[in-house]
Amino acid sequence: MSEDINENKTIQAQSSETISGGETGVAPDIDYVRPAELADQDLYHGHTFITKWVFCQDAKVIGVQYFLLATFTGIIGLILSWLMRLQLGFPGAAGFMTAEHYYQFVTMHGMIMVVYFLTALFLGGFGNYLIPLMTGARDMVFPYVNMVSFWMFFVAVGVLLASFFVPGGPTGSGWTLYPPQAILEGTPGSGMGIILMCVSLILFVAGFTMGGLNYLITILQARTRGMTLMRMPLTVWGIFTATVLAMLAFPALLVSALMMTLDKVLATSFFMPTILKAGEVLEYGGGTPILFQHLFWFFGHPEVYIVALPAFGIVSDLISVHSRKNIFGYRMMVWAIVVIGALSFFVWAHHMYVSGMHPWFGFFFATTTLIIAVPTAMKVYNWILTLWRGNIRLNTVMLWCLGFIVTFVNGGITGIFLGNVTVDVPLSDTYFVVAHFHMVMGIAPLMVIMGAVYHWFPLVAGRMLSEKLGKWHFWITFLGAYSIYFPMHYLGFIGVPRRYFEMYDSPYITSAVGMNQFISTSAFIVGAAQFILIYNIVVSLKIGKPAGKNPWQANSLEWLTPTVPPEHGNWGDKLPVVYRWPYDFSVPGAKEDFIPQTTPPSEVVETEVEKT
Amino acid sequence: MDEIKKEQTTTHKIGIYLWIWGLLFVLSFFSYMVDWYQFQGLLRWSLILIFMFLKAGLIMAFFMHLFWERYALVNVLLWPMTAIACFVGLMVAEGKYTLFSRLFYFFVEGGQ
Amino acid sequence: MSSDPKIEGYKFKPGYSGMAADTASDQTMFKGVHWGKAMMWIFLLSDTFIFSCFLISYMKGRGSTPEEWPNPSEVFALNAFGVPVPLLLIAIMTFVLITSSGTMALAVKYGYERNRKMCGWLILATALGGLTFVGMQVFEWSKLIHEGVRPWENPFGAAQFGSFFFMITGFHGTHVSIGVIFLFIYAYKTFAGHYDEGKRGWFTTMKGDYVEIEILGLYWHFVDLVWVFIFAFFYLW
Amino acid sequence: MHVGFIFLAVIVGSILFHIFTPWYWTDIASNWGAMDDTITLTFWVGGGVFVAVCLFMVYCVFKFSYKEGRKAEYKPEDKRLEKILTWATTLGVAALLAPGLIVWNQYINVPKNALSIDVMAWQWGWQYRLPGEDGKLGSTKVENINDNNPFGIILEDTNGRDDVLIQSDVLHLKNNKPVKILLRSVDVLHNWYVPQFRAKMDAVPGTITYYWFEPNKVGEYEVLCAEYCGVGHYAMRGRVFVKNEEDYKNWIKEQETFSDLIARQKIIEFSETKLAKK
Repeated sequence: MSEDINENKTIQAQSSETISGGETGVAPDIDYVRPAELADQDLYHGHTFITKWVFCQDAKVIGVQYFLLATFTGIIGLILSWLMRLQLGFPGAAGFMTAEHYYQFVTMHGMIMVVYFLTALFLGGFGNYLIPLMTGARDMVFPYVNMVSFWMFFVAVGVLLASFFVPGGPTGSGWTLYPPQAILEGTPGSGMGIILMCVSLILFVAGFTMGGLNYLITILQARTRGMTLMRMPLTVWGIFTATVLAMLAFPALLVSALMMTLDKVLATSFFMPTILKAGEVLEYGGGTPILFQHLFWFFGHPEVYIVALPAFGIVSDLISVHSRKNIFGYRMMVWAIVVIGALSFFVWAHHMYVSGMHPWFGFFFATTTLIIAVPTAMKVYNWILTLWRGNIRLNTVMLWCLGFIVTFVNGGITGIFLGNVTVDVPLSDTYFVVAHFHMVMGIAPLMVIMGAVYHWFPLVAGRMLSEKLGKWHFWITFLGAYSIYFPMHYLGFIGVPRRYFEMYDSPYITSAVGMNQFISTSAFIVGAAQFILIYNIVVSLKIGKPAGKNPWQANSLEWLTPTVPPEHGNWGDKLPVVYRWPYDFSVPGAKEDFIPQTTPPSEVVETEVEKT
Repeated sequence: MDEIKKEQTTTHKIGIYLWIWGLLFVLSFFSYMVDWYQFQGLLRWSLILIFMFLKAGLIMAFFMHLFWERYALVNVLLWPMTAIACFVGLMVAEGKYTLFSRLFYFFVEGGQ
Repeated sequence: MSSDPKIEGYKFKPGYSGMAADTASDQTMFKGVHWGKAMMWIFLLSDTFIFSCFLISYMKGRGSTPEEWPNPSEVFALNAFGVPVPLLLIAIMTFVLITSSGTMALAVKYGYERNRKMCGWLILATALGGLTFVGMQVFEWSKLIHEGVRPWENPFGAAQFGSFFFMITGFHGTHVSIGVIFLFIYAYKTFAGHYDEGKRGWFTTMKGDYVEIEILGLYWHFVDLVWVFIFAFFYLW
Repeated sequence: MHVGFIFLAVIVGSILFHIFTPWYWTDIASNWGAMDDTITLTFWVGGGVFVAVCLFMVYCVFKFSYKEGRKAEYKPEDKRLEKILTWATTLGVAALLAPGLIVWNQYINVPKNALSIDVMAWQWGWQYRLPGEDGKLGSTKVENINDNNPFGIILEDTNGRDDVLIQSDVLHLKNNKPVKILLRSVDVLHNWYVPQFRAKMDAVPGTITYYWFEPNKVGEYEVLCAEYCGVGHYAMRGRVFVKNEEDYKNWIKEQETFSDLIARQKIIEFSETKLAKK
């Protein structure tokens, strides 16, 4: 317990009051910031190895734990994707690959990458590490709950992976788990596999809710003095909005997973109509499969933004720092994030244009979907306008950002194809969709994750990553990934349906054999290139250049901790006080090209800095 | 722990709670009466919904203190309900459409 | 509470301009709202979405089945003095739950007045009300099961009736049961004076405070709130 | 410098790929040319934006890459520019949306003279039913499906008696005659999709979904299942022949109607009972 810290805090709060001097008749102090509303948070400091590194309540350690576990599952997802591509490019090359296995790999790859990798990595990993640091909090508001959150995630991953070893194997019903086929014979893993999947998802949602409450309340109620919402880095805004979406969207997933489990275990008929299977009428009757699709996509579409919004936020910060220029149109960026988040609850059925739902829904959802394109486009403009007239450091971090812009714009525009109801009809359920969502919520967020790793590794580890390896890593990944997914759109134009184990007996599809082999080869190379990063991290931990404080000359609070890497409690004796937004780069008249958030106005009176 | 720097919190008079309590009983009784007298159709629906929303409103506003909370909290809590409302509205339409197709195609009276 | 809390250096404004000012200010957005209370509110918002999804599914499921839906006022009728009274048990359950909600509201009030005894007894009363509710629900379930209602079928009509009934009331009942457990724990903690002396929690090492009663109260009122909707949509529809 | 050139190469490469690609959509064989047009429109508008944004980015990389001592511009906001961009984007989006909605309206409103075809899907295959001379299909029920009644037609429904039953995965269509595809499934989701016709819709068990098109090119086409339906999904193919009127008439004459089937079964039953008596 840190009783002594509390006392320090009180002294500090008092001193700032005396400075304010509003009532004493002296001219108001331009550095005045309201005193702290709340007493300093008291934290539980671990002393043993177990409480310090395993069941740890420090958000930073939890963040790293999330990061490592998510990466581990991500690597499993990567290996599954290799196996799939092997089958698609070179059918029969892997002797054990049956249709059952193929569909199981497709399903597990999808679910792992979307939920257990990207969601956990962005919100659990970056969220935990960065939120308290960037908002100037000592830790998350409920450290104990935060710890439980991670271990729930751990159990969820365990249950998920356990499904590989049960009779029948993991579920092979596609990551959307559509009933009736998800729980009927004829789909691999329709026994234990699907039950474990549902249980794992329910655990994940429960665990995530605990973490999510922490992120939200920390951002809303535990910011440091002077840190207004409009002075938060866009990273925090992205993670914040994504967490709100998660809190409101995961319930639909929870409910649909629960109902499907009941359909499977108790033979209820929520989603199951009368079904004839092998000449026998099953005991089900009266349910509607489309209801599941509505519930699933009521979760599923916000989920897309749960992955995308943190990426938007992080990339904004990286671009701004490394082009030494303020983010262009900060307010617009914040509003765009919030509006995208809010609208994402009104667009879900654009995944269902050809599902047989009420035909009139097409008008409603096409309109709402295309409205989202406007704030999204504004964000893109603002990123490139931030580059404009900047002073761009073309280091590894910036390369990832540029890669993100290219892939994201590409994937965003194919999104307009699929969101516009008529255009979607010929393209839906084809490889165009696969190419689109991999580009926009696979590769683009991955580019950001990589950029963020290169950017924040010096903070976490105190050492720099190798730039040379980083550049190799970037170019192989970017060019490789682009050459996987760009041509894949054309498979969709031809009309090749997705989720085909084999496709070569149709004449117009046969023409794509060469392309599939090319795509598969690229996929192997890109996947392998990711091990460059792991090598880079392992080596740099030992022999990397010491980073020192604030190696990128950034403004936001996480670089301004008294120690690097920051310790438990983040700020030593005194919480930072914030006077400005985190984007005061290249201010005319300033000595250096950056003004950290903690620099009081009195120190920069001679500059032309704008009040934020 | 965050102890809020404020004066001893003032609490509400007990009367307001008792009032709301009583009202909730009365409203519940009324909604029960809707069933008792077997009102049907639009009347039944509007009565059910009115009593339901009144009760929900009273509980939220007074028992959960939302009436006295600041607008920042109230708005954060209530706006997401528009997503629910949208979901409800669309699912009503969807349910009707499914029922319509089923009656239309699977029952002889409507045969195509 | 009724008047805005006093925060040094911060001037409260009323209404929407106050909302704008609160949102634009530093440190906290919900001025004077305890972390735990804010957390409970956001959690309840999330939980609202869970129950909404349940009820929406129920609505969609019921709306699209061509089979006859059992008439709840007959299914849930209870014989009193030889006469079937529609929804009798449900009416009593509603009465009990509202009663417990009222005692909870008063417990919160006395908690803030630091009236330990009164607060503790009221929490205990609330817990007993919750327990009665759960007991009656057990009775209702066993009665229906006895009559042949199962999650997958029932003798009265559409099979989905049983599915949705057991799932939704079961999920609500779970909420009530969890609430009852916590009510007993909090009653003990109140009587033991943990909130008066700021004793730290067993796991979370956070200092006790009477605000925790309000947080639990929010949860309990929410459970009541959900019941209002279930009552309207499941039993009266 | 090389960074800019590589990104430039990626953009130019993308354009060249599009121009020279041997992989593009199959020749259209239905009335849904409007769908291709909306795709083309979206392609040019979207592609234009993509190229413009990326080229601007490359320009920035060339022009503003790091130089010691140079200072970036300090300009947090430009209200006017942001306003212009917002409105321009909104306009562009609206221009893409409007044709989409118009064509969708055509898609969900079936012309009166369309021929209804019952497409029944199961794991993993298709069979078809055409209305007889009365132009009406009989109602069906999954529970009724058995060897004697492979389509589960409700016997009391007189509309079903003259329905033409095609118990194979080969369907013939009349050229230039709109058809309304009525999809049903007896087990899981399926999707009756012919790439050349562009249109598709899921077959959902427990209800009936529909879409329509008008084939306008004589030929043979392959039917693909476009909604994942279990391990046999990729093998769930069928064939469609679009024929001119005469060929179509000859084909349909050879097909069995439901009454034919019932009669045939009665004969079989009769002979079977006879045999049993002997």
